[in-house]
Amino acid sequence: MIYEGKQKIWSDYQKDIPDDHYFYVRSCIRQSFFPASEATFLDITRNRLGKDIFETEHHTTCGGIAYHSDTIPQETVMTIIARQFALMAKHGYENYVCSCITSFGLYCETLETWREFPELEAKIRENLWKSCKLEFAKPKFLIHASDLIYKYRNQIAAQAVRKLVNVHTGEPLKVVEHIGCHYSKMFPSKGVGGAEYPYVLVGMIEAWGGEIVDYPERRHCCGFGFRQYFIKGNRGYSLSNTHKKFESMEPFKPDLIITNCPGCPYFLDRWQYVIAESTGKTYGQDGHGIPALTYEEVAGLVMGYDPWDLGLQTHQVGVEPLLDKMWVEYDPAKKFLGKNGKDLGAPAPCACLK
Amino acid sequence: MGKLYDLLMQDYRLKEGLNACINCGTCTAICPAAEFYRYDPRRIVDIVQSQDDNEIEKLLKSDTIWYCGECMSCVTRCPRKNAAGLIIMSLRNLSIELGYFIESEKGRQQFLLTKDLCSNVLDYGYCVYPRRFDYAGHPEAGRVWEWEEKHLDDVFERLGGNLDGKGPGAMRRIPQEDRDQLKAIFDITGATSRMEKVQAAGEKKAAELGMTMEEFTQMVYTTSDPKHLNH
Amino acid sequence: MVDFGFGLVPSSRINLDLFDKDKYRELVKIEPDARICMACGSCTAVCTAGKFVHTSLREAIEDILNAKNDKALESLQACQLCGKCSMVCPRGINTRHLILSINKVYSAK
Amino acid sequence: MKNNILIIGGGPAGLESASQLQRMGYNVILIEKSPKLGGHLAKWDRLFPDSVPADEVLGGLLRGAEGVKCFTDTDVRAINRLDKSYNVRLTNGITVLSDAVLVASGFDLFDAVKKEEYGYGVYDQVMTNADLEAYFKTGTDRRIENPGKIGFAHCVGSRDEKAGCRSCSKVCCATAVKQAIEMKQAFPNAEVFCFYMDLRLFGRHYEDIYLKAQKEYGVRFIRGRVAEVSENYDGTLLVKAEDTVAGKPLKVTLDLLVLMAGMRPSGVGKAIGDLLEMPVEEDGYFAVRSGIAASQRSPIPGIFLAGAATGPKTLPETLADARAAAMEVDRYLTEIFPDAKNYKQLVKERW
Repeated sequence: MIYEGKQKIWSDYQKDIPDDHYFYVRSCIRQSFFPASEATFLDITRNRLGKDIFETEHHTTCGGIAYHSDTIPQETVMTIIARQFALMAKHGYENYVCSCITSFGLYCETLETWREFPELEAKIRENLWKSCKLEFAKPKFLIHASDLIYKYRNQIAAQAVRKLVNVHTGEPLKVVEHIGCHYSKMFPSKGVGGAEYPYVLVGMIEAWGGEIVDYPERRHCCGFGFRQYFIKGNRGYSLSNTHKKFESMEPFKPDLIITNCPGCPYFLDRWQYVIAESTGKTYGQDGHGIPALTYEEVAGLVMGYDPWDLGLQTHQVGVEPLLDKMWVEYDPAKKFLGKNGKDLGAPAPCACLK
Repeated sequence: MGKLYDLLMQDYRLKEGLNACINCGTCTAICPAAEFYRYDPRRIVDIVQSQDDNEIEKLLKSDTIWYCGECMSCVTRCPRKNAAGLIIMSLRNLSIELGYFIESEKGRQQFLLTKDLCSNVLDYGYCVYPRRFDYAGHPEAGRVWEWEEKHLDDVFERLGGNLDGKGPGAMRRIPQEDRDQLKAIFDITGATSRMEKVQAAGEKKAAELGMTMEEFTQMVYTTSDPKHLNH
Repeated sequence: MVDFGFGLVPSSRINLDLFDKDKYRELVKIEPDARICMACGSCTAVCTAGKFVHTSLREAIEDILNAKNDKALESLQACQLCGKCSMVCPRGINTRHLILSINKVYSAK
Repeated sequence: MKNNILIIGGGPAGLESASQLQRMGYNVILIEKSPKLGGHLAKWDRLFPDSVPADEVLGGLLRGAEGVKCFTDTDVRAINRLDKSYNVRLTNGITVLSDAVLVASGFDLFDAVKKEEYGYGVYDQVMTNADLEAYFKTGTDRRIENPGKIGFAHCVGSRDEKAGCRSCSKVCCATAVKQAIEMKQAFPNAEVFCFYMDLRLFGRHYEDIYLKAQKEYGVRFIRGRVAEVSENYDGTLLVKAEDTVAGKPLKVTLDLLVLMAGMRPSGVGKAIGDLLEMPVEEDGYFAVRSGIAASQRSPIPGIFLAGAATGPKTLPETLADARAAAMEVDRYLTEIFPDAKNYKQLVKERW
């Protein structure tokens, strides 16, 4: 691997990321499965870095998952998107940051399609007025939330209490990055670092002291596939694609997987569980899995957040070996407690996956 | 030029996604579906650009067009700037419009997907809503989800969420007025009539097969003929 | 082991790393022309058996190179050795001889 | 009085036309931007289809051009069109009053780095056709150490709109077959794979080397474009394509992948073209007066073209083109140029 070669490509794909004043839009999957990640994003940007990140309760899904499951027409999803943009303008913002990669890709595609087919934009404008009585607007800057953390990576590093380093060996942690397919595969220029060697997560890992591991199936999809996951009969597709990735990364012995897509950390986590429970195979050390974390969770760890505040207990793959390597203090007894120490019991143990 | 091809060409995704294919196979080489299904996206693009209505009709009624996961990995690589993934989306759209989707096992799954995802959007304003994500139907969500499901309110409270709460926050209750707007968007952009069409096709198919809706739903959710896979 | 109601599915990907070099060396020793097929498909187009049962010399040669030896034999199973393919091969391959040799080499375990 | 003719570019096309024009009695001035004459040919080891040493061919060209005023390390600083002639200021301080200008600016090899998914300059074991020729010439390359499995990826920067190059580079298929054979000669135990979309082996003897590659060297030809390259833990490469004949995705582990970088319009040529206000076509190569009947004449009177400046060409095509260009220059300088009174009318009728 020639690092300078990658640097050269990275330098070709820079994008403008405004420093402040964003209209924030949540992700359906992340809210459902990683609510603490979005909370951490807002806490870091607003409270630690003092940025203006505005959220309105009136925003909704972008409809992306329904659209990519082919259940709603293109015109529907575009009008929902126009509504989101209109809310942004209504609140006086022009920088739009979204938590979801499916949304991000869809916003990029929508803006591009409108640019190419002005008659379609006119139709959507009309739809929006008819259905919502809202004024059509477009964002000046469209940013994914990981772009913003990437932008602030050095400020975060400056506030960090620890690094992505194995304290027992002094070696940097070996980190695998997984970029959501819709981040830059459709529009390479819209992603930090492009489509082939995205830099958005690499930049964070480097800034926080870890070592990035490139493995052959890095660019491969996690296998979500929308309909390929939602329908039980199709899940073999989804599982097999994640399996392919793990088989490929196994020789590199990564300590951690970092992701920027809502579904990917869920799938890279849960499919390890399914592989372990149905075949006995595990990919971490001594029967453990490889933790697949969101970028906010990783940022939170280096900034000294409590792992259970970050929601790491909601991963099926145990994170304790990682926390031990990083010398993160945590109380095992508090892992599954509710607010104010409420006893919620604990998940049943797995048969195979530690 | 055929009638079905003309219908396809009205779709902006096809206008964007179809240029002259040179059958180089770049899309298939890296397609997640091509490895695990009997699927070759290159063939799909080739058939569509042939403008052969008979072949296109076969496609629209087949399982083949439902194998793609819409990851769009093909878009990055095509040397002719085709987007196989977008072409698939247009084909699926037309297959649903013409009611052909119900003919194939994989296409029929739209019945369930449309019902679940659209009602999530209209009822809650989200595509995915955790109270409708049950461990029984999702055993792969793990023991940890089994636990979360039991304590959903407490878990959300612990993790800084706002499940069904007022104001902003993760999984807040989206105000009725906003959901009304989503419904209005559905109504004027064809999503509502799409939902009705898909529902009716499902009911008709269930009756044809002599199944109750519950049986039909269960079948659609779980079955997967081995013919889809490679051996 | 837990049954989730679905599982890993087989891969169709051709893996050239599995190509059986030794067998192939054996084949081309007696059948050097196995190497010069251009995959034009003339043989398959005129195949007598192929009209009724899946039969294709082109595919068999491909399958061998793609590390699918069993599939290669399957593709030739219904061959009647009528020899029409040898009349049309633009590279002048003695196809009947080749088919016999493939069967001989690849049937041997 | 002998006419001055300025030839821009000291590769095969420039040298061959210089040689011909000198023989016809013209006063030829040839400039070459790089320090050495010979262009890409000087960097190549052997030539398809018959593996003739490149040095031999270049030697012949250089001998033919003996006596021509050649300035290396020299570029054009400024050009003024006078009534009929060109006043050309060179970067070496010399000013040439030239009655005809022949642009033989050749081509650039496609910068393989741009095809990011192939990992040239990122993955250690990826090289280009030019790198491999350099290896054949020098016998050393850190990437080549008894490779067991070698791949050739055709159409790198050719027939690829994503990379901004729609056209076919014409020579890469034959070059790949030649290099595949040469690698088998160097490493008889290696397995060699060529990934192609169409084998464009159109020229005399080209099909013969294809057959030879299959028959004598066991080169495997796979019809599918390389889609992605990545690096395995042990530093070998994982290469993915579709075998489009089988209709299945395919992977192979390789020790070395050679990218057949295609021809692109010369960047240096483009700068000179801008000075001369020479029109280019959509593919980036210089436009000609007529693609069939006058393919060595630019649309601008007095400016001629030879070789790959007007699109990908094989070496024999380039040399033939260079000789044709010389004839065209001669025709212009004898039939049109001398008639000062009717010059404009003659240009109108006969350019």
